[in-house]
Amino acid sequence: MAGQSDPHVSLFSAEELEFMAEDELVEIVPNMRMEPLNLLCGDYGPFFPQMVTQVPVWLAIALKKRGKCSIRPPEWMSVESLTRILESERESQDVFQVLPFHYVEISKLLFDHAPGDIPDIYMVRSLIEDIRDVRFHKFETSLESFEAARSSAVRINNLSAMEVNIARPFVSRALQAFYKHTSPDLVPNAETVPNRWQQPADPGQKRTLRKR
Amino acid sequence: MYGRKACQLVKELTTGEKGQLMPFNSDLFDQVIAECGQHYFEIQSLTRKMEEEGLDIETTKNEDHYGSLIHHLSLVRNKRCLMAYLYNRAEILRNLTWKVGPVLPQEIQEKLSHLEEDYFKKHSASLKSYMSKLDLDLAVDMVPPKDPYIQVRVLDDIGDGIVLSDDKTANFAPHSMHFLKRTDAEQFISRGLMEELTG
Amino acid sequence: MANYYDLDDIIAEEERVSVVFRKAVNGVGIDASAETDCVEIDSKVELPFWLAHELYLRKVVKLKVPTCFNQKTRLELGADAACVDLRSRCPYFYEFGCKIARLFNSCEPETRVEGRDLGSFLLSAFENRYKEVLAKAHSAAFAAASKCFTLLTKEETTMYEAAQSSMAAFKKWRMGGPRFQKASILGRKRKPTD
Amino acid sequence: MATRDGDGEASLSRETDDLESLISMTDVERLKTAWRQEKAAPEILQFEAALIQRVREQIQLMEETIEDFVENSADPLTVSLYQMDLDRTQFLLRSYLRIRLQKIEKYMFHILNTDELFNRLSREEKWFAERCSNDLKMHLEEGILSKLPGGYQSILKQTIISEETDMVPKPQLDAFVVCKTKYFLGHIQLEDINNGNTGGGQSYRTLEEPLEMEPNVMHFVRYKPIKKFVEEGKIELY
Repeated sequence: MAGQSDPHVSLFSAEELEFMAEDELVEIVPNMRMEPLNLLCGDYGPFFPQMVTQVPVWLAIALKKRGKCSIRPPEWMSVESLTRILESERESQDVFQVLPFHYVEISKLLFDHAPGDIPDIYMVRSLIEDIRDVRFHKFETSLESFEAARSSAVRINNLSAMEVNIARPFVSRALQAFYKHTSPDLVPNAETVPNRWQQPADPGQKRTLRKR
Repeated sequence: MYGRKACQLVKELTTGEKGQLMPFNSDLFDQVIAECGQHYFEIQSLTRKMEEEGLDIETTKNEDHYGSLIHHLSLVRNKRCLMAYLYNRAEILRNLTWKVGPVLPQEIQEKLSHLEEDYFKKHSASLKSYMSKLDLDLAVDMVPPKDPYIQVRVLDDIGDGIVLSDDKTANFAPHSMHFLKRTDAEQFISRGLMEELTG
Repeated sequence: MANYYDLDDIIAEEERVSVVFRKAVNGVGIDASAETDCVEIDSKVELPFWLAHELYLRKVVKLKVPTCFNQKTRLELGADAACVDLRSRCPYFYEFGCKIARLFNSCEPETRVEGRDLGSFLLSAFENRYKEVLAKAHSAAFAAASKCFTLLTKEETTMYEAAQSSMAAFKKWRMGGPRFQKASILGRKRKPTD
Repeated sequence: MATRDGDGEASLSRETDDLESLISMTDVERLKTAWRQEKAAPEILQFEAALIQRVREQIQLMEETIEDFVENSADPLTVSLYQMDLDRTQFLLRSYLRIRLQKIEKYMFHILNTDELFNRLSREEKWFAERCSNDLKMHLEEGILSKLPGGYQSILKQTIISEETDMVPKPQLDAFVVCKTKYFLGHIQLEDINNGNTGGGQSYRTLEEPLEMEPNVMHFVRYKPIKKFVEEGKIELY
């Protein structure tokens, strides 16, 4: 089944990540009056015409689909903010910019269901795609210079949920293989695996994916 | 070489398309079982020979001892291959329970041994009793929900008079389109009897 | 210790190794060149790893480093790791190599000499090739990728497929479409009855 | 992660703001966390008995509320929104229970042989694990073991002289997981010192610097060294 997670492919299916992202809050402007909703996932409303209120993304989309509200795209989804992020993303080979953990899913949901509510939608969409591509490329490059991966722990700061999930099957297999290949019953001679703890840190090179 | 057939059996599981089940190879399976008996026979006759020569079979390390060691190791190897064959197929069968429900489609059933069919039935029954103990159907909601209703098209002759969860009956003629409760449609789709329409 | 039911582990242990018998053996049919069911001392025989391994531990045989880990392969891997066709040499290059290395390291020093650096050799081979696998998995055009694909060992192929399929799943989600689909174990060819 | 309510395992070290966020968390949020943890952990975790019971009660209540709505012909929009909220919770509950069952199916022999793991199961899961392993045992015995010579018929040991249960599949604790913590965790020992993971145990891995985990920074880490933090709810898996 498409949305069902297969343990051999990836931990979470993209649909499951989307499901988690749908709980993030977003602002809507209702065009109707409605009593508060006392839902299992929390209390929302009351709803009055033209009164901005916060609801989970899934609820926003359900109302939008029925023509009951417009959705206010989050601040980071503006052309200015995304342009800034893309520039910084391109400037640094090491650092990932801070974006919402579910930025890929949320932006797709809003593109699909509320295109009319997003100003400069074409620009916004292509900026987000560029950002995603730059980040993924950066992540791949950092994986290639990954000899430091002889380690049991790798920092992956600021990667988003979708990015982590795409990278996970490969990275966790590679790390596990590295771990296995450095096992002392395979490489008994201590000199062959230098103790990186005592090695002077290379100040000239700071990697995105450094060993911790 | 010893263990060759056993390994062939195991290799069969890894060939073919991913996620597809191959027909149970009872021919090769039985041959490997017979080989196990043969190895055991050899172990016994070598041991008997040593006993007849008045040797202590616990401590003597002569050519007969090493002979029986090799037969022992081959038997252990054959056992591992046989077990892996059945065990991994059983795992596929258990996953099937989740995917197509408790009734096996004909095309799958043809590929199983009688024991496997039995095992599938028993396992589905265990799963079913667990769910009824819990009073919760775990075979639906395999995918995160969106809207409660989805649009589907009937692909195969399902028949009429199918009772849905709201106690209404529906007539699913081939090619007909329906607006169904997501959880009602789910099993039909994964069994290939309906398809979801989007857009 | 590997999973008893692990298919790849089982198949990897079927790889052949050359051994020389240190003891005579009676009542077995493993030496094709022998006319009787005996194996003489000093006979050279090819055995599957699962058998050679146990006999080696019991000092019944001497073991030679299999040819796929010999000097020639090492030189080639040293020159251009990514281009070496490891699959045709041994599809279970790393798994098999690890098993051999572990065996040599666990036993008496005299045999250690030969295989002593096998472990670090495997590590550097993996390190050098893994980048290529990664680069190709996500970017290469299909034709180029499938050519490189034929050179990969089982472990590398699994990694490659892992990278590809997670990317493919993401792209599929981005495209949208039905969320519910037919179980993949059921054949795709079956046509609806008219 | 939510503390296991009801078993008196309140952690005193939690900071006040965590406590506050813990109190304001809905049970659905807690269920979502439990679901995510269970999905990401290689082995089966403690069954969240109290939480699951509360969620099931809430689900039932909500089902009744929706029925009332329908009977009193409430606004169809409101009804469908409540229905969607209910559906989402139902999915989490079912998926949570399903992942656990699938883990039990995969490692049933190991779970039954290990008290610590067996005790993590709910009453129904225990029943299922036993029944499930009997089914499989019988299948393997009828198919193979009964046809093998004596001394080779065990389902746990390769031969009668094997010292350990060398046939039993166990979860891969060396697997790498993605995780982060809300706390500052210093000195996470990355090597398995106490229970040397090497077969021979003659040599140990060169020691690595212990891991220091800063709050809210994501890591790829081998599961084994952080296992106990996951169980204590100090590290969350993603």
